[in-house]
Amino acid sequence: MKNAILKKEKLDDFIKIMSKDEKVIAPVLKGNQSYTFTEVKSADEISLKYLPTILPPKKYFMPQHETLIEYDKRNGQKVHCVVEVEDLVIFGVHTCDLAGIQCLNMIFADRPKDMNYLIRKNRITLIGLECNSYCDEFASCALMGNHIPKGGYDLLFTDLGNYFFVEINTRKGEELIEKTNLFENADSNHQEELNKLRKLKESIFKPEVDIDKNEIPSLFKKKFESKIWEDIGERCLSCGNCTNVCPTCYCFDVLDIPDLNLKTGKRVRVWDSCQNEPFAKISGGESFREKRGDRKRHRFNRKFRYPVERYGKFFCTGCGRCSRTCMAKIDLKETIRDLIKEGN
Amino acid sequence: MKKINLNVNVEYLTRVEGHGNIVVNVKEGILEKCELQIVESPRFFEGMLRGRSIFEAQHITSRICGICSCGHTLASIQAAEDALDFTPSPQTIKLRKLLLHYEMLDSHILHIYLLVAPDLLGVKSFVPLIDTHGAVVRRALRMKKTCNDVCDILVGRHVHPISAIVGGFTKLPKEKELDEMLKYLKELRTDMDATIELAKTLVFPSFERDTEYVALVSDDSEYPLLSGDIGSTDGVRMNKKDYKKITNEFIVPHSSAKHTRLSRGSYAVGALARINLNFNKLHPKAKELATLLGFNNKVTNPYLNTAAQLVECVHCLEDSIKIIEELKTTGIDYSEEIVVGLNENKKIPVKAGSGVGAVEVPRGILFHHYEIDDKGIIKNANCIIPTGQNINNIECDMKKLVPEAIDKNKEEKDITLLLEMLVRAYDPCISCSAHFLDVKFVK
Amino acid sequence: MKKPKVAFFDFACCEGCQLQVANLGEDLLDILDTIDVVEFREVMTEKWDQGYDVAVIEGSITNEHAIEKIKRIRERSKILIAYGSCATIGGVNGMKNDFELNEIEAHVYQENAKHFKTVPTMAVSQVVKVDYFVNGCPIYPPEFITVLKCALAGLPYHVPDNVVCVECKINENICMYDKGVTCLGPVTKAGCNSWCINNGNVCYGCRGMVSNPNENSAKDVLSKYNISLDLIKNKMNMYNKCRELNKNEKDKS
Amino acid sequence: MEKIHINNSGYEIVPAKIVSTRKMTEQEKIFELKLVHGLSLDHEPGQFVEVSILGVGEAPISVCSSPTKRDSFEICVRAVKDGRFSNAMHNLDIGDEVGIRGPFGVGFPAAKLEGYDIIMVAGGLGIAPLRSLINYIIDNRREYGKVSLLLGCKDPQSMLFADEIDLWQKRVDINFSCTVDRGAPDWKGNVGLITSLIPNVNIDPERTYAVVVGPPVMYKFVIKELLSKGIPEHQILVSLERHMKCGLGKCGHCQIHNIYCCQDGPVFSYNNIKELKGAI
Ligand SMILES: Cc1cc2nc3c(=O)[nH]c(=O)nc-3n(C[C@H](O)[C@H](O)[C@H](O)COP(=O)(O)OP(=O)(O)OC[C@H]3O[C@@H](n4cnc5c(N)ncnc54)[C@H](O)[C@@H]3O)c2cc1C
Ligand code: SF4
Ligand code: SF4
Ligand code: SF4
Repeated sequence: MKNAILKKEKLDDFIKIMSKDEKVIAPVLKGNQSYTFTEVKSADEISLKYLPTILPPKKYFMPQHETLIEYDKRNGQKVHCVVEVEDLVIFGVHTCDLAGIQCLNMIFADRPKDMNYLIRKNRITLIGLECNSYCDEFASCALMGNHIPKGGYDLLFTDLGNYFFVEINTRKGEELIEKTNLFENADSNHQEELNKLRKLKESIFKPEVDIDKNEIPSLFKKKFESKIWEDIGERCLSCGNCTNVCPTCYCFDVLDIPDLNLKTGKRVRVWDSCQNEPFAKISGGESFREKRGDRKRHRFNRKFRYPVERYGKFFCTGCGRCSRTCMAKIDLKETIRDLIKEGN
Repeated sequence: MKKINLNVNVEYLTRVEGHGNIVVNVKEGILEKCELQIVESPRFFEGMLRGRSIFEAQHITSRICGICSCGHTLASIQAAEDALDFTPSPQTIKLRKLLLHYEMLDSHILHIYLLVAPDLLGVKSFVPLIDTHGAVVRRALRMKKTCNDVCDILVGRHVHPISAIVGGFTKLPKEKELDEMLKYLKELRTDMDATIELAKTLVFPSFERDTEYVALVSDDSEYPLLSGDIGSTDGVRMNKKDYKKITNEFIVPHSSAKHTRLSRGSYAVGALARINLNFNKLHPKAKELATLLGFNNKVTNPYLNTAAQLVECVHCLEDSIKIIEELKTTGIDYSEEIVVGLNENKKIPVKAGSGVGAVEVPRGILFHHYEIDDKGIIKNANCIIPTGQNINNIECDMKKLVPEAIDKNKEEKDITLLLEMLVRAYDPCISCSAHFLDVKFVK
Repeated sequence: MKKPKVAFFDFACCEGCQLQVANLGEDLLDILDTIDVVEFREVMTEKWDQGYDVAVIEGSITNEHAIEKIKRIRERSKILIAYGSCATIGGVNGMKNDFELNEIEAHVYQENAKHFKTVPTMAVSQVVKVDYFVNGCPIYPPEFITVLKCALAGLPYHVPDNVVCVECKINENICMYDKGVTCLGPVTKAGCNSWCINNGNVCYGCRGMVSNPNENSAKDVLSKYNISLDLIKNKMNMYNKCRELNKNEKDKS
Repeated sequence: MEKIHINNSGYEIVPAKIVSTRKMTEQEKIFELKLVHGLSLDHEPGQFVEVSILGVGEAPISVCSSPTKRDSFEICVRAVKDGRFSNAMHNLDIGDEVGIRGPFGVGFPAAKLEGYDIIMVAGGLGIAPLRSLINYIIDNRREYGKVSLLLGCKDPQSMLFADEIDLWQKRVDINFSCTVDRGAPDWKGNVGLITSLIPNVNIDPERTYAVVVGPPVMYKFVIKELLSKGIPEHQILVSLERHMKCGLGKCGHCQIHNIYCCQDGPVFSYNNIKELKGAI
């Protein structure tokens, strides 16, 4: 594996060269300490230091609204399955969000495969950006082990003052470097500086909740009937903000949208949320998670227990978005701490 | 007048905004009754505004009328800012002018094409025109859509604009959006030219009645729409704060709208009044058209209000393009974006006061007037809308028109149509006019 | 196939919703391809004296005359669609119900107050059965088209019972509460694509409240953000006052 | 945005023609469907298909015919109040086309049941998925031990497959009993809860598989009764209904704890789900 460096003043050229051929997406300040991934044309639009964006980059992997089939029944049923794709380079993805994408990869590659996701995924180039320090107090990336890079990118940028250390992880990433011709080879000094940063990070990033990560699933199992879920249910507004902003929430709804002639149209999928009341309701009217607390508990378990049991993987990346966005101030770390504290 | 009997009874006049009836009775050649009755259900806006924050007034009064919701919004904001002694920034004023132009364009196009044109082409609505004049209908809808689209970009939507509030705008158009609006407007020019060509072929009924025309006037060279004093063709000039003296309302039993008069029995507001007073300030392209249509002298045929609207369309389109081009060169200052309910209160200290807004909306001058306490809560509200000011004038027109038509041997159905067309020419906005009073159904 | 006969009617309202329909632009022609509009007073003089396949109603019911008229329309119509806040939930007209009828009549009408009688503002469904609802002040055109398609295809349409926040987040807006101002998004029915927040304003609740809002928590949230309860109650009443008529009904029975 | 066509998407549908329909009650109608090109559905009893009406949507529906019948299959659809798909389905007729995805999920392990006594308990619409098993067993009757069928429904009018039930009732090789919640003047059978039928069945617990399908409320009571008879937990099979959208184990609607009802179910043995709170 080869490493490279990019002088900071060349970042703008890098972005500009890439954006000639493809859409380049990067974190941009939207106001009020809120950032979004959006198309950029130059480096000065990008926020290199940013809080996790309002929506994670999952919106490019499974769009909020996506066409699955187009149909025409004027003459028998004609159906085309379609995928809407676009070549994209996403620059500046934090390691927590890279981990989120890896979770989605696993879900959609699990059989039966979701071709819409997989095809789209292959058209996206991912350039990660390491966090040198905490973004804010909501993060729990160290608890989940996502403060350090663990793959999931084509290139990984680490900010080392006046240059970026660039880890080349894939052939695709290497091609990008060759194409733009702006990078230099990393030497041992550079590597040394990187090691120093990683060492420093060890002292900055500490598991945010005092629990062995591997104990978390059994904690949630034990606490299934805890009163804490009721309390949370009292406070929850069921606004679905926590699921929409979560990089690993992937639930969706499928609907038909006919054209006005009622003969042609399309079938689409749109984001859905397990926090919405009708989400688990069946036609007889029975709702399997009628209470807000039940739904909240379900979400937590879907991050910290069920996927561990099923796929051996935590579905929380520690990005902190759910706590940051919650109007009722339901806090993920607080909740885990409360569960620990509650005793048996 | 010939000694004949005539009974015109148009219940629920169509292709106007709101509900109104026309009742004309002629017995043995004597005009016994000649009324435009307003039968809209009352909605009590002035009553409901009491106790609400001055910062909500524009949101609520916008709902008086969907067609002129931008106008109500702007008049309401102006009155609120007047009461709070707040002076909006030049950028804000520019954008508000743009919004008013958009509304003027949209409303006039709707009126010319969908409400008036069917009469002139001898059909009941635009629907039959889809088959006979498909290209014209498509053009009309396309033009309306464009007005809508630019409104969407500027303020979120045309009906009940979202981002225009007291103090400024909650969202300012991005550079890309300025370009987009400019593109749409420039494309609109082609359709506008075609509209002018069409208008030249239309024949309006001939009828003359000299009246007093009232509109905003000013000393500068700009065609006054968003600000100015109140002026009239009879030489009146007053500050907007004195609007009550001018509108001089009186109540007639058959109508929910208060009637008005100034120097004589009645006065008219609207496009015709504005051009009669401010012809010289029109954009050169609009002035050229106006001259062609004979507006360089005072025009006294109310049916020509529709033609005056067309002239204003040209003016608003050209002036909008000019404004956007100016904004593009100066650039937009995004720090002026207002957070609703937060820095509007910080930027604008609240105090007790009274304020008047006077804005030229498509149908004429619109007044909003609020009195607020030291917490910014509305104690009293008053809105005087253009149609309310015009109704008396319309009735005076009708009283002259009916005997003349009878003498010309017109049949009842022709007279009915002439009357309907007369009322429609004023583009009355009845849901606006009826925020005050209701009368029993005359039946 | 015979095109369904569709009629548009308006009661106490600003007629903004029919304008939204007129504003659909050339889409309108596509709609006119599939339906036969037989009455639409604002833009048409034509009248129709038979039954309607679909009646589209705008505006709230505010007097006896309107009650009679809407009942007659209902009898003549196979399907009845209420559109706009005035028709679906009472809307701004409901603010009248905040006052004593006599008092507000006298305030606005003065000596003429006795000339007429009004009744407390009601949504259409508080008088007759409504088959489809298109909420919003004004209606959100794409939703109107969706409902129209459902009505024509004979399919049910459910107004989303999720809150506006769901759409607001999907649109990646900065939450108004983060800006420190109150927003009715967390208790208001989605379906408008978070129109107002997309444009920098707050949600005013024009689509009505969700069927099961967490009102206690909403109050909690407000107190956390130091926003007075009266303020928000006042805000909720702007569109949702007529809800109370249902409550009173329940109390009576 | 570029749009590419793919042919290996999980959302591909296969057209099927309605070849016959049968109205069974006020609410339920049976549709016999034939896939195009003579394709066979090749399902297992208890599996379901996603049925599409383009422009309306999709719904998971159990296949209610036995796999032994290969050239067509049947579904039984209940029109629910304000239901989008189900009412549209009822408006379709012979010759109309629908779209099919599937079969999906884990059905009843018919082969594994061979050599055992079978007790089948169906409530309401639960008879639909069960019917495919019943008919499969009847077609392979020799391979099974004693077969009992216990049926419950609201009232005699809402009895599904009444004609077939008549036939089953007459068979000597099936022990059949039936009860209704509310009787009718001409009803001569049992009135009462379905659990009341279980004590009458002669059960050899170790040699018996119980299969239970019905509305959510039914399971708890029936299972309790069966357990009290000594049937081992892993020999009690249930079929669960959940809200489903994709049928592919992705959309999240049907998730119960760590399992996806559409892929891991809908048929489960009781021991596998009894720990999952809320599953039953
Ligand atoms: C594995 C499995 C097998 C099944 N097998 C069968 C079978 O064999 N036969 C059968 O008939 N059914 C079966 N079902 C049920 C079936 O899939 C459908 O749920 C049923 O047909 C109703 O679909 P629908 O589209 O008509 O109803 P929906 O439109 O989904 O409506 C269902 C109910 O929910 C209400 N509702 C829906 N959306 C909303 C909303 N947004 N807001 C408020 N209320 C709403 C409706 O008013 C209605 O009462 C099965 C389900 C599963 C999971
Ligand atoms: S659960 Fe919360 S902290 Fe964890 S990944 Fe999702 S949004 Fe981030
Ligand atoms: S701005 Fe309003 S609608 Fe949007 S998330 Fe915040 S509270 Fe919800
Ligand atoms: S954001 Fe709120 S007020 Fe605005 S349209 Fe939607 S529901 Fe209505």
